Formats: sequence, C-alpha cells, structure tokens
Amino acid sequence: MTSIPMGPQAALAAGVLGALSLGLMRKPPALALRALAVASVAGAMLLAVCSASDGYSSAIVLTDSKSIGWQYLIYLGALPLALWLDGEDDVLVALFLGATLGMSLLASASNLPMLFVALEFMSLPAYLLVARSRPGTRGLEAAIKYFFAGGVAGALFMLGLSLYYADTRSLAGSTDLTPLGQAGAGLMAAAALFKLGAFPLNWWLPDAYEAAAPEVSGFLSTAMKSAAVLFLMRLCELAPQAGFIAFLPAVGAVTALAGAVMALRQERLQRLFAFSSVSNAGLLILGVGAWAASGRSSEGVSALLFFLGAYAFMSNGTFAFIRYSGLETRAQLKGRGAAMPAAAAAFTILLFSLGGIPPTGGFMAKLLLLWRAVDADLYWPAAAGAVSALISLAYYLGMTRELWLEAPHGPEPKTGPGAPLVIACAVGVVLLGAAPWLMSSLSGALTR
Amino acid sequence: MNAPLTMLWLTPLAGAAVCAFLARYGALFFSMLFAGLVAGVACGQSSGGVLSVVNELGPVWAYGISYRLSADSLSIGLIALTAFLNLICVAASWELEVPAGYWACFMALASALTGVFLARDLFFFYVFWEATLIPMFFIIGLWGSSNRLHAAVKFFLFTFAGSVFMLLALLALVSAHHRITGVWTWDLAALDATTLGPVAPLVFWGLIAGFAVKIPMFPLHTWLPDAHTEAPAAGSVMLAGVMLKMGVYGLLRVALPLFPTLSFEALPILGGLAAFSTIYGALCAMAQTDLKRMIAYSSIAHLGFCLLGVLSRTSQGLTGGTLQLINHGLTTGALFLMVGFLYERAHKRGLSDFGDLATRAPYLAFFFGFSTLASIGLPGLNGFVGEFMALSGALSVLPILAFAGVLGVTLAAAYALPAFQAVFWAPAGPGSVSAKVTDLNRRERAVLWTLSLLMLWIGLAPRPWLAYFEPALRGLVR
Amino acid sequence: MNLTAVVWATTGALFSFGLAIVVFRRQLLAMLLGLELMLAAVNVSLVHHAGLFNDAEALAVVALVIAVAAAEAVVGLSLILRMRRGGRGADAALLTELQG
Amino acid sequence: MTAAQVPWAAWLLFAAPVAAILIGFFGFRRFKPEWTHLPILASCAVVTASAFWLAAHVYTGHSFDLNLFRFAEAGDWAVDFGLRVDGPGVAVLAMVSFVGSLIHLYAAGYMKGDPGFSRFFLVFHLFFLAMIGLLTANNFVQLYLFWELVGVASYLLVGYWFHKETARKAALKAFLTNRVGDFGLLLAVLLIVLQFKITHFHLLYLKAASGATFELLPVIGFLLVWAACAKSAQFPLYFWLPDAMEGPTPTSALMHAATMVTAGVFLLVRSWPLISLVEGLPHLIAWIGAVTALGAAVVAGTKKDLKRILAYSTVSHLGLMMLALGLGQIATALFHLIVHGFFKAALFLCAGNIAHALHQPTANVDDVGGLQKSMRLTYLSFLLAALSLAGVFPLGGFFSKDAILDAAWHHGGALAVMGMLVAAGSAFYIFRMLFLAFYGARPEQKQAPHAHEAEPILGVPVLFLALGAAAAGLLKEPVERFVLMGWRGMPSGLAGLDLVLNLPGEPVLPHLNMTVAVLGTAMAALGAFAAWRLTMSDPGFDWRWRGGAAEAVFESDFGWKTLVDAFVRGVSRLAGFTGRVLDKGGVDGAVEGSAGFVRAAGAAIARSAQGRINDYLWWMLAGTAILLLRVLR
Repeated sequence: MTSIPMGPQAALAAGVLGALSLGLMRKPPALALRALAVASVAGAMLLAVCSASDGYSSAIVLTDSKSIGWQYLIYLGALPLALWLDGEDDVLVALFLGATLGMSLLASASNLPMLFVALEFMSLPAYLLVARSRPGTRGLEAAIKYFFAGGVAGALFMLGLSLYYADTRSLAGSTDLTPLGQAGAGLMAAAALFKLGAFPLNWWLPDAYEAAAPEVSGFLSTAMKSAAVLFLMRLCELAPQAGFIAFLPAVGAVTALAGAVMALRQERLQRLFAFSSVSNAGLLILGVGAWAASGRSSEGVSALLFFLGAYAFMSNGTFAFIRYSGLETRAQLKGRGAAMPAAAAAFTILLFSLGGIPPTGGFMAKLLLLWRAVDADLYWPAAAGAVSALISLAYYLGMTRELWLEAPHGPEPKTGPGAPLVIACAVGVVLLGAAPWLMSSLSGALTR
Repeated sequence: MNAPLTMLWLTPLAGAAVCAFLARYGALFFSMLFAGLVAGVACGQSSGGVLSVVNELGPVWAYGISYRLSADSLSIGLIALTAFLNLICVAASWELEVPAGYWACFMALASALTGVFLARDLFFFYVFWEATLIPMFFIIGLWGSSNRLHAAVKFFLFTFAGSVFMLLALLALVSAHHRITGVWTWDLAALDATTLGPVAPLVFWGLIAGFAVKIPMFPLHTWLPDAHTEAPAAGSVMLAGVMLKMGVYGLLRVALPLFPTLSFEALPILGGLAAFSTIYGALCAMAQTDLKRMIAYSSIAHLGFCLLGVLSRTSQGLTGGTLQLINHGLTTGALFLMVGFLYERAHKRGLSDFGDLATRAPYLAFFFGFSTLASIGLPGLNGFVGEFMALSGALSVLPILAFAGVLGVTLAAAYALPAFQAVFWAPAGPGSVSAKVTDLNRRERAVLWTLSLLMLWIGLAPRPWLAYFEPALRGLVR
Repeated sequence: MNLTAVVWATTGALFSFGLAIVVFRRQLLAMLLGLELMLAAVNVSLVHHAGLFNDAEALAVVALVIAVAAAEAVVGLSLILRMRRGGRGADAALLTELQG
Repeated sequence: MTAAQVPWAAWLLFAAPVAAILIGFFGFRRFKPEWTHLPILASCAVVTASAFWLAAHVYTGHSFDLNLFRFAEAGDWAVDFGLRVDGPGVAVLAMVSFVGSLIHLYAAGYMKGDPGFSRFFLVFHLFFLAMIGLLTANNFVQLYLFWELVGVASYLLVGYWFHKETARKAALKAFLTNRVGDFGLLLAVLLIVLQFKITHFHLLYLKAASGATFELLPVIGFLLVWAACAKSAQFPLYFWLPDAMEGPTPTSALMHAATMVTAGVFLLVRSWPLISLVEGLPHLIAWIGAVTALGAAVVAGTKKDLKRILAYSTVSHLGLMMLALGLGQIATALFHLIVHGFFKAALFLCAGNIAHALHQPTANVDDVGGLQKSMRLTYLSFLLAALSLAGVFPLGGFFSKDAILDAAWHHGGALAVMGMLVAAGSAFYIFRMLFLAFYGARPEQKQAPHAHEAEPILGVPVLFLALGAAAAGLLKEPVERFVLMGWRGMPSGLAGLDLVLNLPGEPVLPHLNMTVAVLGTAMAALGAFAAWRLTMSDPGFDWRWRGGAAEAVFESDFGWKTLVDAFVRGVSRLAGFTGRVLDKGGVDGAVEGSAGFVRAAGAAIARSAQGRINDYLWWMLAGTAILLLRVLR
C-alpha cells in the first residue's frame, strides 16, 4: 500500500468541509451527514493503516509507531460518536470532525508549535461541542468554564514554550536545560496535564462531561484523553531532561486517588464517570511517568496503548449505556437490570472492567500500567494507583448492586438508541481480557 | 496428556453457560460430570501423588505470561473438595425456587476455584483468584438474606483490597526476577525469590496481605462474618468450604516456596496472629446471638489452626494443616447447610428464635450435634486429626503458639455447645419459630449423611488422606 | 540592564496582568480580554527571541499564536453571547449550576 | 506377636458394643425403639465375659501390647494405634464391665417407658465403649481419643433430660470443666510427641527411663495431673461432678462407679512411670487427694439431695485414691477404685430406686424417710454398700480404705491425720444418709405414701453390686498381682519397666497394720456415732441449722464455687467485650469507617471549588505553581 502524506488528516479535513457544504443545503440530509462522519473517521483510520509502513515526516509532523498507534486510538474513540451523533446538525458534525482532526494532528506533531496548534485545533471545537450537543444552558456553562480554563492552559503552554525557546533556541526539543528551560517545560507539561484532567487542574472536566451529551463525553474521555497522553509523552521526548518528568508519578497517584474519591460521592452518572475518567487519567499519568522513568521503553508504550484501547471500549460503552438507558442518576439505576437485561449485563461487564476485575480488558490495562510503575521502582505511586482502583471499585460495585440487586421504583425511563454499541464494547473488553495478545499483535502488525 | 486439566476448569464453566437454560438439571449434570472428571484425574495421577500433569501451551502473551496448569495432590485434593461441595450445594438447594442464574453462579464459582488450584502461572493464578469474587458477589447479593447488599459489596471490596496488594507484589516479583536474570516469567516453578534483595520483604508482605484477607487472619477478618451471615446457605458452604482455603493454599503454593527464609522469620508475627485468631475467633463466637455468625467466627478460629500448622513448616504441621482445610470444608459446610435448612423453614437464624428442636427435628439435631462435635475437635472425628497435627507442628517451632492454640481448642466447646443447647435442647421460648421447623427430608438427610460419614472416616482413619497430601508438601518442610 | 531582561519583565508583567484579570474578574468579557493579553504577552518574548536567534520559524509561531488568539476570541465571544441570550448573564460567579 | 494372635476376646470388647450400637441405631431405634436395649444388653454380656476371660488370660501371664495400625503419619511423625491388655487395664476393665453391665441391666428397668429410651441406651453404651477403649489404649493419643469420647457421652447423658434447665447447665458445666482438664491432656500429649517423638506408653517409659534428661518432663507430668483432676473431679476442678447427677440415675451410677471419674485415676496409673520421674509431683498428687477427700467428705455431710451426697462422696473417695497414688501405692489406689466401683454403683442405684419409687428423677432427704420397711431389698443393699463405704470389717471397703490409711500413716504428718479425718467423715455422711432415708420418718420429712419396693430388674442388680461391694476385699491379692504385671515386659519384645524404672514404693500392698485398722475403724465408728447423734437422737437437727452463714459456706464449697462462677462470668464478659465491642466497634468499625472517611475527604475537596470558574483557575494556578516549584527546587 502506498501512503498519502497526511492522508488521515486530509480525510478528516475533507469531512469537515463536506459537512459544512452539506450545511449549505436548506435541510441537510441527516443520513448523509452521519455517513460523512463515519466515512471520514473510517477513511482516516484506513489511511493511517496505509501510512504505517512508510509514513510521511517533515519538520513539524512525523509518522512513527506512536503516532500511528495513537491515531488508531483516536479514531477508535471517535467512531462511536460518528455513529450516534445527531445527524440533523451539520455544525455539530463539522465540530466533531474538526476536533478529531486536531487530535490527529496532535498525534503527528513533532515540534512544540505544532503541538500547540494541534492542541488548540482540538480544543476549540471541543468547547463548542460541549456547548452545542445538548439544548439548554448547562452545556454552555460547562463550555465557558472549559473555555477559560483551557485558554489559560494554552497561554501557560505558550509562556512555557517561549521560556523554553529562549533557553534552548529550539522549537523541537533539547536535552540540556537551564532553570529557565525547566520552568518552560514545566509550564508546557501543566497544559498537558490540564488536558488530561490531572488534579488539581481537573475541575473543568466533570462539568464538561456532565453537561455534554453522553456520546460527546464518551468521545472526549477516550479520543481526547488518548491525544492528551501522547501530548504529554511528546513533551517527555522533546525535553527528556525536564524536571517535571520525575514529578509525574506523584501527580498521577494524587490524581488517581482524588478522582476516585470524588467519584465516590457523585449521584449523577455522567459526573461520576467524569471523575472516574479523572482517576483513570491519573493512572495514565503514572504510566507516562513510569514509561519516562524506565528510559521510554517500548513496554511502557504498549502498556499505555493497551490501557487507552481498553478504556476506549469501557468509557464509550458506559456513556453509550447512559444514553441508551436514559438513566441519569444512580438512584434511577436501581433495579433496572431486569428491564434491559442485555444492555445492563454489558454495562455490568464494563463496570467490572473499569474496576479492574479479571478477566476483562480493564484488568489487563491496569495490570500492565501498574506493572510498568512497579518495574520502574515506583512502589508508592503504584500502591496509590492500586488503592484508587480499590476506591473506584466501591462505586462500580455500587452501581452493579443498584442495577441488579435492588428493587426498582418510579416510572421506567424511555430507552434510546445505542444498545448494540454497549454490547459491542462489552464484547470488546471481554476479548481484550480473555485474549490480550489480540490487541498487541494487532497493533504490532499495524504499526510495525 | 494436556486436555484433562483444562477440561477441569472448563467443564463447570460450560456448565454455567448451560445452566442458563437448563437451570438445576444442568447444574446437577455438570456438577456430577465435574466430580467425575476430578475423580478421573485423581486416579490418573501417579501413585506417589506428586505433580503429574503439566499443561503448557507456550507463551500466550508477552512478559513471560503463559498458560500453565499442573496438579499435584494438594491441588487435586482441594479441587475434589470444590467439586464435592459444589455437588452438595446443588443437592442441598435443589428445591429452592431460584432463577437459572443461581445455578450458573455456582458453576462459574467452581470453575474459577478450580482454576486457582490448577494455575502454576502466577498471572493466571491471580486471574482465577479474582474471578472467584464475581459469582460470589452475585450469590450473596441476589440470594442472600436481609442485609445482603452491604455484605456483598463489603465482601468484594475487602477481599479485593487484599488481592490488589498481592497483585502489586506479584508484579514486583516478576520485575525483580527479570532484572536479575533477564528472563520474563510468571512461572511459579521458574521464579526464584531468594535473590531479590531489598524488594523481597515488600513482595512477601504484599502476598501475605492478599492471603491473610482470604484466610482470614485477625485483624483482616471482618468481612467474613457479614458475608457468611448474609450469603445463602450454599453460598456460605462454598465460601467457608473452599474460598477461605484459597488463602492457605496461596501460602502453601506461593508464599512459602518462594520465601523459605522470610516466611520463617515472619513466623512470630504470622504465627502469633494465627494463634491469636484461634482465641479471638472463639471469644467472638461466644458473644454471637446469630447462629450463622457464630459459625462464621468459628471459621476464623479454625483457619487459625490450619495456619499454625502450615507456618510451622514441619511435616506433621503442614500435612495436618492441609487436612484441616478439608475438614473445615466438610464440617463447617455441614453446619452452614443445616442453618440454611433452618432458615428456609423458619426464616430466622437467631439462637433465641429456636428451641426444643431435638424433639421436633431429631435428625437435624443428630447431624447438627455430630458436626458440632467434629467442629470442636472431638477425637474420632475429622477436626481432631488436623488440629492435633497442626498444633504438634507449631509446638515444635514456637511452643507459645501451640499453647495459645490449645487454649483455642478448649474455648471451642464454650461457644459451640451453648449454641447447640439453645437451639436444640432449651424449651422453645415465647417468640420462637420452632413450630415451623420440620425435620430433614430424605434428600437433606442424604446430603448430611455423606458429609458426616466423611467426617467419621477422616477422624478414624486419616492416614490415607494424610498420605495423599504429604508428598505435595514434602518440599516445604524446613 | 539588557534588552532581554526588559523583554522578560514586559512579558512577565503583561502575562501576570492578563492572568490576574482572568483569575480575579467575574465579568466574562473582561476575562476573555485577559486571556488575549496573556497570549499577546508571550508574543513579546517570542518576537524578541526570534530576532535574537535570527530564527524565522519562531516568527511564524508568533503569527500562529495571533491566529489562535483570534480563533479563541471568536469561540469565546460566541459562547459568552449565547450565554447572555440564554438569560444567565455574563457573571462568572453565577455559573455554578454544575458543581460538586 | 501379630494381630492374628490377639485373643478373640480382645476383639469382642470392641466388636460387640460397636455392633450393638449400630444395630440399635439403624435398626431398633427406627422400627422398635423400646427394644433398643436388647442388642446392647447382649453386648454387655459379651463384653463382661470377654473381660473376665482376658483377666484370666493376663493373670496367667499373657499380657500383650501391640500396634494394630498406623493412625496418622507425616514424614517422620507418626501415631500408631494398638491394644494394650495388661494388668492394671484388665483389672479395671473387669470391674467396669461387670459393674457396668449390671447398671445397664438396671437401666433397662429404670428407663422403661421413657420417651428417649432408645437414645439413652445408645449413648449409654457409647459411654461404656469409650471407657473400654480408654482402658485398652496403648498410647497417649488413643487414650486421649477415648478420654474425650467419655466426656462427650457423659455430656449427652447428663443433659439427657434436656428440657430441664438444670440438666442443660450441668451438662455444659461437666463438659466445659472437663475441657479445661483436656487442655492439660492435649497439651501434655503434644509435649510428649515433641519431647519423646513417641506416644506408645511402654516405649515412652523405656525412653524416659533411659537416663537422658527430658526438660519438658515436669511440665508434662503436671499437665497430666491437671487433666486427671478434671476427669476424676479433684480440687480445683471437682465442681462439675456434684451437678452431673442431673442425668438419669443409671448414668450417675455408671459415671461415678465405672466409666468416667475413674479415668483420671487410671490415667495417672498409666502414666505413673513418667510421673514418678518428676520430683515432688507425687507429693502434689497426694496433697490434692487429701485436701479434696477431706473437703468433699465434710461437704457431703451437709447435703440434702441423696445423689448429691453420693456425688460428694465420690469426690472424696477419688481423693483417697489420689492420696494413695501420691504416696506411691498404685495397687492400693487401683484396689480402692475397684471396690469403690461396686459400692458406689450400689449406692447410686439404691438412690435411684428411691427416686423411682417416688416417681421423681431425684430424691431429697426432705422427701423420704423410714424407707426401711417399705423397701427392704433396697435397704439391705444400701446397708451393705454403706458399711463397705464406711470401712467396716470385713467388707470390701475396709480393706481398700485401710490400705490407704496405712500408707498415709506410714507417711505420717498431716496426710495421716487427714486420712483419718476422711475416714470419720465418710462414715458420718453415709450413716447420716442411711438414717435420714431409711429410718425414722421425721416430722420435717414429707411422708412417702406410695413408696414401694422396686421390681426385680431394679432390685437384683443392686443386690449383686452390694454383695460385690461386701466381698470385694477378696480382690486385694489379685489386684496387687495385676498391677505388678503392668510393669513387666511383654512377650511382644517390650522390656520390663520394673527393671529399668525404680518405681517408688513398689506396689506391694502394706500388710494389715493393726494400729491403723483399729484407729480407722474407731474413726468410722466415731463418724457413725456423730451421724446417729445428729439424726436419730436429735431428729430436727438437719433442718434446724440450715439457712445461716454455715449453710452458705457449705453450699459454696467453702467459697470455691463462688470463685469459679466469678471466673466463668469473667470469661463470658471478656467474650462479650471481644465480640461486641472490640470486633464490631473496633476492628470492623475501622473497616466500615474507612468508607465514611473517603466520603468526607471527597466532600472536603468538593467544597473547595463550588462550581466557580475563578476557583477552578485558582486551583490550576496552585497546581502549576507546585509543579514549577518542584521542577526548579
């Protein structure tokens, strides 16, 4: 297969343009818009596969195994939204594809300004997605909070970039850093941590995930989180001597704990899963820290890749269940298992997977990540990560208990679309758990 | 000869799937099939009972994780216990009006437990270990008694807490081993923990944390009374009968072989806790007013004896402690079943809710009394042999521990007999529900006869049982 | 006192000023201005160092930052306006429906 | 010697009871419960015949001891089970089987019509079987097995009338107290395994006497004594026995005469070669025995319940046996054990006949009086047994008691005085009982209107026992010979213990010492006279003195029972504290509390940013600042 330079990005950009063009029509055909979204994401995925063997590289973009792998993750996270988003709204489609394009660019960016541009390219549509995906002002409120926090993070990144540039005279990375450059790297890392939702830079995240439509939250928590992880990894690569790297495990541990602790007291499901995603982000940061601490080993990359892959199934699946079931709070979950057995069973599997119970993908993901931490002698952060998994299990089990073991009350909620997706995601995590080599050999074959 | 071992854990799992359609008939058929398979494998073992079948399908994934099963007499013994109690549970719950999931959960549980006892790759060991929690969570949560929800979650979280640290310990072990030898492996036989250096204590205590919760050892025991009390009768049987054994099995299979010196150095602490557990469990049992809770606390005491024996690392201690695992499964299993029968009839479990049952239900009284005597270590029944050998082992290593253990034996009568008297001998009080209690039916009697005869057999002629386990434990003798 | 120090002082002052506006003000539009100010402050330093290092690439970055700032302003303004139209004003302190 | 050469009689000892119990349990109990006693009585006959045959066999020098099968084994640790049919064992066995069989026969009449007839007989026979096993065990583990089985059977029998609260309490008390004693035995056995690696009596003694030092030996010896104190109802663990007469009378008779309390004394006889090696331990045993004998004799004189008087009398007589043991007079102790078995069984069954006549489970001196006329056979039996107990020449008790007093006299000092006082005390309480129950009919006593002689099945066994008690003095020489044979070598290749062990006071019974005989008889006469003075010549005395401080002292056994009760309360309070406060509140409280702690932490974090953008930004800046500080250090 011959590769097209920047093919995936081009596919997505075409999708954006296509969506906007369709929007010129008086009444844009919903089916066409949805098909366009799916086609763009799928096309990007296909083109990414094609570019795996001989990728295009230049001064500002590159194609390496990570960029390919992460593109898969991003498209995997985006695909559910492409399938289920509101096809009536051409702008929404354009925003979605635009954000995906930003992520895709982020995955390929090889220098700092490109990272910044990609970051903003990803973020700006995301703010609007959050604002627009649901009627009412809650989404707007969340988007404004998200916007200002993100804006400050972007500014901090740029300040860091300027400090770093002033110190190293390079926009692409350097090994030797004075305190000036260290500070710059630290500020840039803060921006990456913000995107991941590291505590205490996480506050925008629960608001955004709660206010957005569930499928959008799923998209943000999977595709965007994957992109942000790579963002942090690129920073580690560009500034291998940066002092923040040693600090990452601690940040990860604190985030994992704080996220789990906060999620425990949530009543609204989307907010709960938002905090759960914070907790998982903490594990990811820990994983990045471990990867960096162990000399950026390929095992560390595969662990992160696996975790994000599994998480793409788990998070998209849970948010899809929220959308499908129409249940908004934990109290509403009570006793609903019997009414929707298949989807609820799938949801339960996803919950167990999120809690890290074998034989699910979530277990393998946590195992691999914590193993990297242990392997890098990061015992305390690893223990904290394990404790966060334990705390998180309290609410995952709590939801299982409500779903199956308690008696229902109140009227039955109206179910929406999406049940097949929940089930597909559950099958996915079970496959990942039962045959974890599937993922590694697949990504191995595809990234080479 | 690879297939049988894989079949061993796959059969009940297949049974779980079939149960979804055939419910109790599927469960019965597959439990019998499973038991038959276990018997077949046991017969197929070489006469010495030593490790005879290794099943390796080659590395299935990176980092030395491989699918590796093996069965020595210790494994097969515990699997046989699993299969037997599973069959007993199916027979005992035969007339319950429960959905198909009930039977499926039991079969899935048997499968996971079998996996734990078969796995020789630590990764799979852990996977099976954790997998046992899921069916048990539903068994307690769906078919338990009034406070079942709290108990189910507490059970899951508490035991998970222990095993999370066990997992970290395993990871550290494998990593450290890799660092020293350059080989990634999770193979129990290949791992050598003696050269780990400073990581060794970390790994050891992490493993102990996981096992101690499961055993359970004071002060990590408080999940057990709740879980046992709330679980349905058959659930309690599997919980006490087999799941608690996982902890001791873990010690025998993983912690002791990997850390021969550390485990010995830790004897004062671990043995002390075990000995204390025997007294503490007995004292707590004395204070209980709920029959099931009392038996649950007695389990803590009984497992203390197993631990004392196992930790002593003497021939008699190890063998006796292991036999005590089986004994406890039979005896406590029988007791839990009978409390379950009572609960099915009267929906009460309090000591003061009953009375005069010896007159109303003589069979029940007979079996309950018999099992109680076995449980308090009456010589001639199974409990004595295990306790005696375990204590004999402990005595030769750290006499004060055995002293405490003997005190625990003494105290056992002080909770078991008053409880027996309150339920079976004392006249029925004003609020008593004894009138609802009918005597055991033919099926229930058959189940209890089976258990009782086994208790008697082990009690009178334990030698074949000991001889069966001894070769597998020989390597652990210090 | 060399020029670099002056530039850093200017950058620092502007950035801090912008940051202070964003953090302390409750008026959404003012906060947006503060955001723009922060990006602009960075540009001061970038332009200086691009000249110092004789690096055209950095100048390109300056242009990019301006473009991004503009895009940000567009998005921000649209959000703020929609919020006002939605009837909840432009006071940051009132946007607390989502919390916990 | 192989198992094939074991005489068939030895096998029958076990085969017959086991078969009888199985047939009774699976056959008669279900289909014809009122016939359950038939196979069991047959088994009694077989056992008795076998026991006597074996006694004769041993008497002619054919003791044997062999391991039959390996009970448990692990590595170099092993326990064998076997049979030891030697002098001391077979002597007691003969008495136990004979007396026991008579009691069985009696029970068949006594328990007739009881709703639990079948259950009673099965457990009763199990009790009997356990004692047979205990007497023929050839090692400590086997002995412990039957020792416990005896305890369990007694528990079930004492609690036989479980609808009565007193019966339940007494059963529990008996079992738990014995359990406290078993603590000693179990630990002793464990220590024996540890120290000697062997539990076989004979080999163990040979090893112990080999000259090597065994530092655990004193502990083992002490624990064995402790165990014997519980089973044989000696101070400080005697208190369960008087309550244990809550069971049906045949149970009490069997328990006091043959199967239960004798086990402790027998344990000490069996382990005598070990105990004698421990400096000072025999002396301790003697003192325990003397103190118990005297105290119990005094208390027995104050009791009103017929069976309770007899129970304290048993305690007292067991004390005498211990005294004899402690003074090294093993044969004397064993001889008294056998004689005591006869007269005590007879006395209990007489008390049972009285209660039976009154149609009550037990009889009180308030209830009866003047039975001499209405129950002649019982009276006669009681008289014979009582005279034997009091040590009146030429009845059995005279010889056995006299031998003990003689030994004490030889030892001199306080033990001699105590021995004499016990002789007086015994005569006092048994004559008091005799006078109160069979003579007079005092105004304070309820008239027993329908007291009538018991039917033959109740009367005849008693008479036989009483005759046995009277004639048991003849057994003195054989018992001596039996005991002597106990230390001898065995044809199966065991070296004689008498050669290697310098057993103190080699069991040669002291010859009749005229001084002691006269003095003992005088003391007995004194006791009898005192009893006559306080009952016959001052009939109201027994009722007058009660109710004061004196009765409280006697009722609480000089305060010891109060102490024990306080201890029991203390333990149960400790259990309550552990189970309800420490475990629920403390340990589990910490677990349950952790969830609340995590929740509170979450709430605290949430409170710090209540949805305001500015707060979010502050948090961001704080986080970034910390990161920068860490980076720049």
